[in-house]
Amino acid sequence: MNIILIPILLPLLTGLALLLISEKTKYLKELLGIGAAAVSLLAAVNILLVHPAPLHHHWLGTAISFTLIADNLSAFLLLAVSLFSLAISVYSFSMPNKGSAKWFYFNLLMTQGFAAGAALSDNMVAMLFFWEGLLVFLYTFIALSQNTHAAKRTAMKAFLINAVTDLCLLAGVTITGYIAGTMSMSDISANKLTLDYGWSLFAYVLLLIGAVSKAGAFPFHTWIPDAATDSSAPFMAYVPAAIDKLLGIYFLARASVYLFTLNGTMQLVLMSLGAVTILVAVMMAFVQKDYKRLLSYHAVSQTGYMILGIGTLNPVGIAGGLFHMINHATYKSCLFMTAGSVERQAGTGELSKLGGLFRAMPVTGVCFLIAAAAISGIAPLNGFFSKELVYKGTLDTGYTVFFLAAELGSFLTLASFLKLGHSVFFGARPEGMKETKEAPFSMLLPMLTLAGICVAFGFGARFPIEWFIAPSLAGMNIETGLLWGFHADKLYFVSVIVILAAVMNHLFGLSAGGGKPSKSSDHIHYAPVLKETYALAERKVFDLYEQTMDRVVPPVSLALFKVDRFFDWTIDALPGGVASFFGGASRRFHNGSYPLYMALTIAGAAVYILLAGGLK
Amino acid sequence: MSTFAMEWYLIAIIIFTGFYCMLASRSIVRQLIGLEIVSKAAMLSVISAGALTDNLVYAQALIITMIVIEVVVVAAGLALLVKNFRLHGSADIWKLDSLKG
Amino acid sequence: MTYHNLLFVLAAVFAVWAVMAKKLLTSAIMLASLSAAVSLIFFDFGAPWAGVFELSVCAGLITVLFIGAVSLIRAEEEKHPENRTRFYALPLAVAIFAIAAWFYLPAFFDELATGRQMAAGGGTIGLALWDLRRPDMLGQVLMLAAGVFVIKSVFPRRTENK
Amino acid sequence: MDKGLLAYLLIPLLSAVIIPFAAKNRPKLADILANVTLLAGLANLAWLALRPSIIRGEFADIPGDGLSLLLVAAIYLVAFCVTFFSAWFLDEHLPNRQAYYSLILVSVAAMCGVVTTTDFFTLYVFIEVLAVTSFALITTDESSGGIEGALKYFFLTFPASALIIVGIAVMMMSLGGLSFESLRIFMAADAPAGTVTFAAALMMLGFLIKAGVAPFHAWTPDAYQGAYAPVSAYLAGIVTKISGVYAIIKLATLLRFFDGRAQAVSEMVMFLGMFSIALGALAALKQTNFKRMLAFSSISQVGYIVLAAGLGTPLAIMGAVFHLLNHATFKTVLFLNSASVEKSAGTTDMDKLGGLEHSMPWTSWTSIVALLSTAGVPPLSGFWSKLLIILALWESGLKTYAVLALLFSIVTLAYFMMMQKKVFFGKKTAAAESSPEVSAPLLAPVVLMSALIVALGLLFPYFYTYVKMVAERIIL
Amino acid sequence: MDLPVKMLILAVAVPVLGAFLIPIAARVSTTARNAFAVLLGLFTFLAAASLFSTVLGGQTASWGLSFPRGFDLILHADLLSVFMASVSAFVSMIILIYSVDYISHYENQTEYYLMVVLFLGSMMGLVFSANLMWMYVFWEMTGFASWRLVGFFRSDRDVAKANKTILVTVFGALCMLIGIIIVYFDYGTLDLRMLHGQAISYAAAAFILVGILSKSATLPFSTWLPDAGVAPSTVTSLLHAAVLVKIGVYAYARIFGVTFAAPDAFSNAVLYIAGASALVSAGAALIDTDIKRIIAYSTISQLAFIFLGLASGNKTAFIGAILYILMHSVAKGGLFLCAGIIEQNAHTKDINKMGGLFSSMPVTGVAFALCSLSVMGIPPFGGFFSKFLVFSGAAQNGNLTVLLMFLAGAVMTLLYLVRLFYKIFLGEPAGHNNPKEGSFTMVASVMALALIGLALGALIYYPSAYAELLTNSLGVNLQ
Repeated sequence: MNIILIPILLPLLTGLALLLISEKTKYLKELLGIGAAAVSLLAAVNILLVHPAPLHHHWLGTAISFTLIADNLSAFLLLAVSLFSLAISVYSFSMPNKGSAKWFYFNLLMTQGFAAGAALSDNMVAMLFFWEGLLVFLYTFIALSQNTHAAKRTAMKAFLINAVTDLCLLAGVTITGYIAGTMSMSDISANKLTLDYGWSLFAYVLLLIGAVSKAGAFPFHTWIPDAATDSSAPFMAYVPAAIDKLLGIYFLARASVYLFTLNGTMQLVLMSLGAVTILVAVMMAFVQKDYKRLLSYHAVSQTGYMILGIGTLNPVGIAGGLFHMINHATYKSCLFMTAGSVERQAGTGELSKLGGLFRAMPVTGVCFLIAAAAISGIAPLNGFFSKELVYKGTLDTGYTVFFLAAELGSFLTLASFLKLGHSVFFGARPEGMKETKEAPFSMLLPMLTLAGICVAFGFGARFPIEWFIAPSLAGMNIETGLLWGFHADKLYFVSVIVILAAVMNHLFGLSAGGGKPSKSSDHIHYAPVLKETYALAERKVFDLYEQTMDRVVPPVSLALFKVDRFFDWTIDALPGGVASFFGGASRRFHNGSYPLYMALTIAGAAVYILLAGGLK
Repeated sequence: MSTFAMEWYLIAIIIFTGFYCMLASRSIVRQLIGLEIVSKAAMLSVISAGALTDNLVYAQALIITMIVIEVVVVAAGLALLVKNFRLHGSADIWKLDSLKG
Repeated sequence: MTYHNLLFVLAAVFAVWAVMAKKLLTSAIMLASLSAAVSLIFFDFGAPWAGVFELSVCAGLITVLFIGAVSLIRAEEEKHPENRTRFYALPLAVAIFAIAAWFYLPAFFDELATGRQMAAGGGTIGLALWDLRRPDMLGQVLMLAAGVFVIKSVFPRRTENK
Repeated sequence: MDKGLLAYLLIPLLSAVIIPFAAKNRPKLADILANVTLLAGLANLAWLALRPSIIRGEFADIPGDGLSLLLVAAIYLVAFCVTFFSAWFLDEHLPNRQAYYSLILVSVAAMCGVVTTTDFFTLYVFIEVLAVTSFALITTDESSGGIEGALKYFFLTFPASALIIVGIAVMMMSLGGLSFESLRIFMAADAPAGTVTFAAALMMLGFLIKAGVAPFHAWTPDAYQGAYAPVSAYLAGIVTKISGVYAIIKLATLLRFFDGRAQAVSEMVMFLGMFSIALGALAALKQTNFKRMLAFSSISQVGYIVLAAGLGTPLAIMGAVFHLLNHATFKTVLFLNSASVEKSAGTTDMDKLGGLEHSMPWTSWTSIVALLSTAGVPPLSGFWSKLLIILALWESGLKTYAVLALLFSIVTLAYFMMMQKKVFFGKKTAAAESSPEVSAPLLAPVVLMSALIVALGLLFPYFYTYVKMVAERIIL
Repeated sequence: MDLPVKMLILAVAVPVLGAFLIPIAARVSTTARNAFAVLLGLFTFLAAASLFSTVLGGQTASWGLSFPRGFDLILHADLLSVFMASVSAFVSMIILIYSVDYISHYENQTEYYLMVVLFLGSMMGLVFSANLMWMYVFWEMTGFASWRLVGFFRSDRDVAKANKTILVTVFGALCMLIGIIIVYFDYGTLDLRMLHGQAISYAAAAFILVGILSKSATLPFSTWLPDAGVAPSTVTSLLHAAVLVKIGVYAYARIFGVTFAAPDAFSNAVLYIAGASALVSAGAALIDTDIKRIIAYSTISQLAFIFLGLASGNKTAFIGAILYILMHSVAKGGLFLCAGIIEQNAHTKDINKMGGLFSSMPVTGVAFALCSLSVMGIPPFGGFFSKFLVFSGAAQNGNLTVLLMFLAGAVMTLLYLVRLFYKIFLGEPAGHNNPKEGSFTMVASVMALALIGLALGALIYYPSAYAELLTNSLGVNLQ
């Protein structure tokens, strides 16, 4: 058996096996899940190192075969997926708020298996198969994580948003496959498509919708904050923070770099999308009052950087985007894990009720600090380097406005993490949390590992780039030297300014908010214009999903229903009415009157004789 | 105009009279009388046609049969009339309009 | 206007009279007169057998039947006499029909007459009935049987009800 | 006249004459005598039909044109079903019981005369006999409706007799004879046919009136609705079909409509046929009386036969003959069902009925079989005959007629579905509770006929061969 | 006569004739009747499935009964007919098993079994007929059986809907008969094997299409199908999902897919009709509140996708359509049977009166969810592949409008199914007392269908290879 199948089949089979295990068994489920994830990780490492032979299998008829290829990009992605799966499995070992353990691990393993499949698939149909297959587990993951109606509703929202955009992806794949004449991505990349004519542009746009929606970018992101409230921390750490970003950005890069040759217009579209995502989400994140919810908006916001990076279409930007993808998964998972720890230990995620936990939970606090610094782009952590690459790429395109937007996003990111960190780990500890202790080891280990990676990829930024990213972009002739290490650059200067500005803002906010760190964003939250905007956002006016469901779907379906009723009328009431008319006329005519009948007979006979009798 | 045409012209008028009677009359007796008038005219047409083609014997044979039929038909009609009269106390066929729709 | 045609006209007049007569009894008698005229026409055509049958059966038997029926319903008929306006219109209608038909019916009948096929003629009425029209005799038998059963059926013998 | 079939005419006549004497004081004997007579005829026919060559589908030794024999069989079958049904249906104290059976037997004899005769005047004579017996049969139960129906039937169909006589006069004059054969020979020759066509047109008009083809249909619903229940079945099933429709088919074949010698008549007949189909079907839609609806349905179905006869091609004649036969089966079933309903529920007003299938399953199911056959739902017999008619129309290029004829099947189905909904198919109602299934002897003829409908449909190739033979013999 | 031919005849004759023996079996005992009916279903399925070995070996089996004027009854087993027969017979068999419990609460059970088996037999006859006239004959027989079955509950409303059903479908069938007659006079034969590859006139194609559209409930004849939802769930399932509406689709595949070369403009018109149908009925499904009506609208909408596949005119789409028939039969059958369990135990069909049923009927809920996912076309369920291939073929057809219509249709499919599932199983309970789970056989039947949907996704190679073989060896005028 080809080793390439292990990361896919092992989690899937283990997941199915879990379903057979009784809920009552202790630790068996958890251990099985962790074991499968660990073995998968080993296999992934192996795959990255040896690049096993592609696997072909007859699949959908004879025309479309099931092909798995581990090229640099996909092997790298597979490694990331496996790593995060293992981390979350371990982390969830003693995490109570994850719903039924059996179903949690089932969902986790299935997600892992399908994500690995999507990463390894060379055939677009196979990729789509795994990609869309994730939908089911996305739904069950959210729906089963809490036993509330809100969870079900959010699960439905997540499912519908992703399913609709996946359908777009499906259509895009079919058109791409048709114009390329093949479904194999490696074949297409050998002979890339252009956006010259309508169909291919249409195809790319559909693929783009699928990819950015999976990555959780604006305007398809709205389920993520909801999920943050209605589902568990491990889920947030795993799916929206890690797996979805990895797959979405992976396929965006695939499509933009390997499948299509993009043009300037599309570049602008992508970059705008990235910038808008950054700003909109970070503005929302900034004013959040809930630990996970705040993080979830950041998860959206950070996607913007990746899209911006890939949208630059220059090697530096793309490398930055991909690097940011892996970095983001690392620190955002880590952050969600800290959120989970805090929630488990302190019993709440509301910022106003938390405070001063650093002493009680020093390891968690340290992990938080590292990850928060990384996400805020503070040197020398990994986030800094990837963001720098994205900035550089953006500047290279000449669109300074996007650079400024990204920097503004950076500023707000840092500001919001200052608020978050201050609220949770510093300041006065509330009365009820005197007894709070550090999280158990099984939760700390993955956090520490991820924090460690943040640091390692920061100081040793050349290693991930050299090992993973540069090979992934092998065709682009990147001057790898440019991609890592410290270069004397005006960007450092800018970043220092941003950091200073953020700190000042925080201090100003603290004083304005009466010294309460959780209110340190109120001066922006309740600023003129913004206040109204935020109020609207709270009412979900900007939520594409809610608006569509409330404003578009009912009238459209009602109109279609009316059309349906019209056709019903034409086949039911109309012929019935016509028949009734004739039948009624006949009933009135046949009134039993003998002279009428006699006249009819004689007149009929006369006409008959005149017409047929030859009586000219 | 030949005699034949004249005969048939008058036959047509008699038939017209008979049908007019059936159309205009309410009384079942007059209906029967109209019917008789029409069948008389029909007999005349047969004998006239027989005479024209020198086939009188054959025509007579037909007419004898027709007379037998006529008697039975009239008897049946009158029987129905009487039965109707016993049932409804009237011989007005226009009042018979209970079957309709 | 020959004697022959006059008989036809007479028949037509009797027919109109039979329709227009105020009393049903008059109508029945006029019908008998019509039958008599018809039988005269038969004789005139040289069809004595038909004439005899017509005179005896139609002018005789049928008239008796009619008079019987009329006398049965006469009381009711006199109580509710028919609206006679329609019958007064008959001569007018006949006249209109006659004038309208005059223009093309005779021509049409002439055309019919030209298409005639002469028959051999001859033979006796008995032979004609027995040899040529034997199935008709069967039909007559059936008809008579039917007539009997019709009367039996319409006027059943009631024993239980009384 | 076909002498081989004379016995089928004479024996019922004999029996009819005997019945009043033999059954004078024993009314039940009338039932037995009538049934035995008809059954004997049927047995004889069966004995004829069960010869190996016939079973193999070789009809070479069928006497005459084959149509007479077929129709004699149909007449006997329907008449037997009706008498058998009547034997259990008739009121114990019905005063004219003997006359009733005698009349049926006389009309059977007359119908045999109609289908075996080879002469127009004889045809007329037998048709008159048939008419006279029908008037009396309709009034059997002495109800007011019966009298009304009979009187309307009597007077509204009378113009037909006069027209037929005038037609006979013209034909005698222009053809020199009245036999079918002479007309056939004349039409096959190339002589100018104006006067003969006029004669035929007059006779055709008479037959159209007798057949109840629209616009001469006015008497049909009244007569069928008013008639004594089993008599409705008898009239609709066979009597008017023989007295009118058979004559139309016969005349159509003799006039050789298919080679266009009498095109004006042919077109007129087809038009009237189509008109009947439409009028009957549409009028039936809103009926509330079971029997009246069936009567309109009958008009509509007769329209199909007349349409095909008016076309007159061999295929059309095959369709017409086959449909005539089918009409006899399914309309008998439906009318006998209506009689059962009347006996059981006491009314035929559909608005007062409902859900009868729960208490009268046999009646309900046989009515379904019959209605599906009427509406031309395969594989029942009605489908094949309609198909032949429509194929014939299409083949002759009359596509509009073909499409219309086909689409009026849906109207047929619609009113029958309405009838099913109102009478049989539905929740158990008070009416259903109080109307038990009729006794087995009343069901037997209906079930027999239903079986025949299915059999005629499934054995279509066999009957096709027969009907084809008939069409070939009567046209060529 | 060799074995495949015998099996072919038996596959048609046993259910058709056996159906009429059911009343006799009912005289023996209820159990005997039920067992007999199920056995008939099982036998039919086995007989049809046994023909796979013949057709996969590149052979066909034919049997003819001579009828006059070229209306011969020809039974012909080829790749398409065996596929269709097996799918229908399989789902019918499941339905019969399910019925044993489901229908035991109601009256008229004997008639029910008779009609279901007769329906099955007619369907077998229909798919195996290689003569258009006999196709029509069996077509009408199915219509008759469905009439009795839709009116099963006998209330005025039921019977009115039953009448509507039969009138609409028979109207269509009559139009189809006109088309058949045109074909008959154009070519002098109705033997589909001889007509293979011929061109067909627009008039004939249009008339036949009316029949197909009415039977498979596509605009403008669609609404009889939701109205027929008054029937027992097994019937709606049988009628809607597995068999009746597939008749139209099968006829389309048989007549325009593998027999005649349909004109391009005609196929395009079909695409637009199907697109409109998909949208309109999906919209209606979002408005309606009756569980069975919603699923019926969903059926209409999904059938449009099959038509999209069949009419796109290329092999990919055709393969997709064939797979779609399979997947949709299984999944939609499951949905209707779930609806049956819910309806029977919750005593309502109004989804607003349900809510939160998942806790009390989890197995049904899971089966419902799995079947819904298959209908939505979510992997790893079989529905994904069929939807993908159909879209793929539509893309190859190059008609953007049609593609967008169907994309919108697919989106709305997601919406109404999720809405349905949410309203029934999740949502706030609305005044019901937690109805119980269905009986074992009923639940097992729905679960079996759901799992089969899953298995078909996992083992997609076999059905897709079969569909491809079918398309390659039989398809006419496909790119």
